[in-house]
Amino acid sequence: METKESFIPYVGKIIDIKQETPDVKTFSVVGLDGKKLFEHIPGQCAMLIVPGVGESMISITSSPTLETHMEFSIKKCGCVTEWLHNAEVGQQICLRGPIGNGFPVDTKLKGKDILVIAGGIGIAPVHSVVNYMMDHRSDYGKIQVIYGSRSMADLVRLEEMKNVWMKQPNCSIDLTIDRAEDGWDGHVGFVPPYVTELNPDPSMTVIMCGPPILIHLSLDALKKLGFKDEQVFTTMEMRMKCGIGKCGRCNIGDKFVCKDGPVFSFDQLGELPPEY
Amino acid sequence: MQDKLIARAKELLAEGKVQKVVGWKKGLFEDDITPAVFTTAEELDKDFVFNKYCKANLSKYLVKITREIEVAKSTTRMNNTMAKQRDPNAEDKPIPQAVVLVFLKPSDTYSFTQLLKENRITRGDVYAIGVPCQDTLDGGDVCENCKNKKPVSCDELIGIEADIEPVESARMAEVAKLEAMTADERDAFWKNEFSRCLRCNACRDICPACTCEKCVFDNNKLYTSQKVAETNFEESLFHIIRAWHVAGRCTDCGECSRVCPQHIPLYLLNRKFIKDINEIYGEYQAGSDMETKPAMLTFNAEGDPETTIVYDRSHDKEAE
Amino acid sequence: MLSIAADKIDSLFELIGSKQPLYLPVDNNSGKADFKKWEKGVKLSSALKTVRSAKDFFFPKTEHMVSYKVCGKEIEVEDPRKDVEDFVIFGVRACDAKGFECIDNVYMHMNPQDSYYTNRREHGTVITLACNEPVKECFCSTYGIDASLAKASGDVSSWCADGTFYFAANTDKGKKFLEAAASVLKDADDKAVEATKKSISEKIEKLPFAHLDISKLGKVTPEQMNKIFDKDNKTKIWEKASEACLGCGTCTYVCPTCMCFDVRDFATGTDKGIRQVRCWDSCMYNDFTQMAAENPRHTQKERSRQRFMHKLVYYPMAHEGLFSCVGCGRCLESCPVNMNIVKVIKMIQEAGEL
Amino acid sequence: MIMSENKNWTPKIVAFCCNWCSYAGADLAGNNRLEYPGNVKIIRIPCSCRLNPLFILRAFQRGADGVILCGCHPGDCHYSTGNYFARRRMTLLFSMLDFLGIEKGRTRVEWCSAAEGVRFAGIMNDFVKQITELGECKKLEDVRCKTN
Repeated sequence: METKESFIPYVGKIIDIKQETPDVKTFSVVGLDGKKLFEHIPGQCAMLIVPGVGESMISITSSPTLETHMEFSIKKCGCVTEWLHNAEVGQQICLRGPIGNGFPVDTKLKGKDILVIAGGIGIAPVHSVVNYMMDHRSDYGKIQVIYGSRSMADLVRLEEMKNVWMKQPNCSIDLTIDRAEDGWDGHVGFVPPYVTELNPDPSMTVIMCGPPILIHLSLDALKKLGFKDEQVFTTMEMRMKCGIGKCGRCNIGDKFVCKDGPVFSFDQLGELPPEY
Repeated sequence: MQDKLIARAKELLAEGKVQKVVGWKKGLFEDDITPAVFTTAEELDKDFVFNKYCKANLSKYLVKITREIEVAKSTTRMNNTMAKQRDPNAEDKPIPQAVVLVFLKPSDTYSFTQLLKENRITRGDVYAIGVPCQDTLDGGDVCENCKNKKPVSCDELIGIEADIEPVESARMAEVAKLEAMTADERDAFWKNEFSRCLRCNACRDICPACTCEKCVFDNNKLYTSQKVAETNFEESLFHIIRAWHVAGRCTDCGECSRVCPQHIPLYLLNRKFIKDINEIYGEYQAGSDMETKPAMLTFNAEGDPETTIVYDRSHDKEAE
Repeated sequence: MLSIAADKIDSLFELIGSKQPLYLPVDNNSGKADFKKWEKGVKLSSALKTVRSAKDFFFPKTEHMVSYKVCGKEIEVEDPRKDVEDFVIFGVRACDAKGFECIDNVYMHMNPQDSYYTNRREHGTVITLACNEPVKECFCSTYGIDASLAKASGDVSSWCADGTFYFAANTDKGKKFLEAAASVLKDADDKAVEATKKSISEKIEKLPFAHLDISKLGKVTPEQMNKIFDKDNKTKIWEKASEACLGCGTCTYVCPTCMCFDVRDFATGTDKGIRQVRCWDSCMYNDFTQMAAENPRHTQKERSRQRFMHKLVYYPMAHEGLFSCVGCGRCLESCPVNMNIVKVIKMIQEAGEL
Repeated sequence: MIMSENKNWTPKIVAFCCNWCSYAGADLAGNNRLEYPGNVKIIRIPCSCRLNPLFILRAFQRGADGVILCGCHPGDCHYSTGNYFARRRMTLLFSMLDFLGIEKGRTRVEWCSAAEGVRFAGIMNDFVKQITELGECKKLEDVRCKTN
């Protein structure tokens, strides 16, 4: 029964900041002793606390297999994220975590062919799981990533995708941007029609993350292709305060997004009240 | 009286003069009455009630309701314009007209007028009927110290005379009593009262003068946004600022103290401001007409006294 | 069973209150009662209910969680938790005692535990008092809660009958309390208590909402849940229930089972640094679910729906049919517009979707 | 007269000064090497009517013992009427603070022009003396913001 009280945070230090896109930065964080703060499962989150500014639930972008530090890819959109974007290397921040359930990498995903669909900053949580699978390549079948963004500049971690992911065996990356642009020779258009166009094999297990509209339309597209609800996993977002299922903010039905989620399969979501 | 009101409301509905009726709805007991919107004669027959427990001031609900009506109108206008741009021969969709009937007790009519004055309610969307209160409401501080004013800004009156003789009111007696105390006594009095405050915001949310889109106490970027007061400073802060923000616009309807689950005499704060305004800047009743400006929105360059008047007036014996 | 004459009850309070904090309902100057710490001269209130529930003692309005000291780029974290001293709450009603159970389920029995709450809970001795005069707003019997305390409730059950207070211990903590108070208590038989229990049960049977039918609400199927949820606005339950709602937090703040909180930082501007505080929050407030980008619950309709659905449907789903409402009737008394859970239950029944 | 229990206590004063008159007046006082106590902290505001009552309460919360507002003389406002509004507002606010039992004299409004450096120093000296006599502000303090 007794687990560590989760309200007292760790102190971490930002050791590296990378500008990914105009409004996304990746922060590398370690503990004050220079080691990684805690172990996590892909898809889990951490509560980043900036004393006096606020706190924010951010998914851990790096894979658990990255042993030196943790990474967070963060888009500037609220007061905490804005503060972080103005921070410098060496800044200390507080973290609580790991929070949530994470992707079922050792159970439902193991041995399967994986289709990853992501849009915009939605790549952050799935990045972790893709990297994890890359590092345990033999445990998983084919990996296909479909990733779309507004423009070329907004594709987060393009370099890593091109240079690392694409070179792995049995992997494919399909990129798309919303509007045509000079210097872009890839696909142009939104993600959901692109999914239909690519026509993935309905035996694959799907991991999806992105803005709500992308999730809704992609789900429709997938269903038309013969995918079933329980094959599709997504991560949800809700305002959270405690992260341990107490404060009641992220409550949907009898579930708490922070404790029972953020990763849900669509058949689980189907059992929840149709709130969103 | 209840039957008369129902009959008149049904009549207006049937004539098509109004589409909605804002009134009071029967509860589980005689005394737990909820404000409600009625749209049909059946609903009125079933649930409409008017008795001495109909204390709720309905004027604030009009802000939301008339806004919905206006939004529907402007949306249609916009759609019509856009349709014209696509096809010059397109036929205009009719602008949806809707009028809401509201029952207001004399005291509520002042809140109503004040809201009209501040352009929070569109007058054309409302049909206001003044209803009596003296015999129907029983007690509470508001009634004992009634301003006993005649209803204002109504389209129609039922069971109520337009000219009511104003009676001498003792409503400032309690304020004066507090003023006569020493500063330390007043401090202790208010600390005790405020210490019970839950910060449930009921006083703010029911107040017809509190119609800000975003309250300063909800602004998460300010230090004022505390959900629950942690120290007695934060308790006083909320009440001082809230009273100050409605000063000059408060009609003394008494809703704030009526709904306070902890029975904090919040009306005293508002009355203190009213008393000061009356004494320093001349008699002023918020919501009594559409023309005069609230005390805080105007000034008298020559006639206004300096702030030291506060200390000259104070009855504080201690300092002498 | 032990007893003390009602006119001697102050000597019991003095005995206990001089050793450890003792809280009891005391009349305040607004004609209502609130829990207050005992000190000499403080008298037990005869009021049935305090305005605020007794949850404050375990889940206070505000609670200091963590302190931060920020110095340049460096942050120091301080844990402000101290040992809680033992304390006693006297005069808790059966409904409030049941409310603790609802909060326990989430804060103590759900992983991970909330140490702030658990700590207080372990150090508090709860003495329940039977409700001699239940009022028309009470509907605890709907949830099978027994205001006559025939079923053990709290650490010590107590009754006031014929000018005498009677006590019976239910737990070890309760026994310890009665031992500590032994010098002023004397042995008694339970005749008067039995008579009181009976008269209370009779009174409760006559209350208007003694037996609201909620049997079906406790175990709804997903289809039924979706019907009550009323996404397509067919039955209009939630539209009607939220029509008059002001969006204030009165109902949540007086509720013995509401346990949502917010976490806020307060910069003291001194060497004490930044205090992270958790404070009560209400799902009826418009910024409850406000995120940087959007708010999933836009109108009061969704917010009211969340509150009542959580109490009557979601919570029972997660906790074996236990409702997160104890029928104390506080929201019936306090709501500025008199919209309350009993009306909602009736609306759900009238909609005939169950 | 109430003397503070804390021997090391010195009054903390916050002075809100209008940009156009009083702030310049303070400047002049400084240029002329006129002495006024160092525990007066000046905050420049665009006009005396910019003073939100929240500022005053915030100052007390954060440990101020007295708050003074300085603006242009009536009729001389840079924005022509700002100080008339400020005068009404402050009158009512001070009255309310008095009603809540805050000692009178903790708050003050003074009109002081850019040319009145001597007067500015005089006002400040007088106000500090007055607050020293009143002692520490206990009634509007926030215990969380106290250092000891």
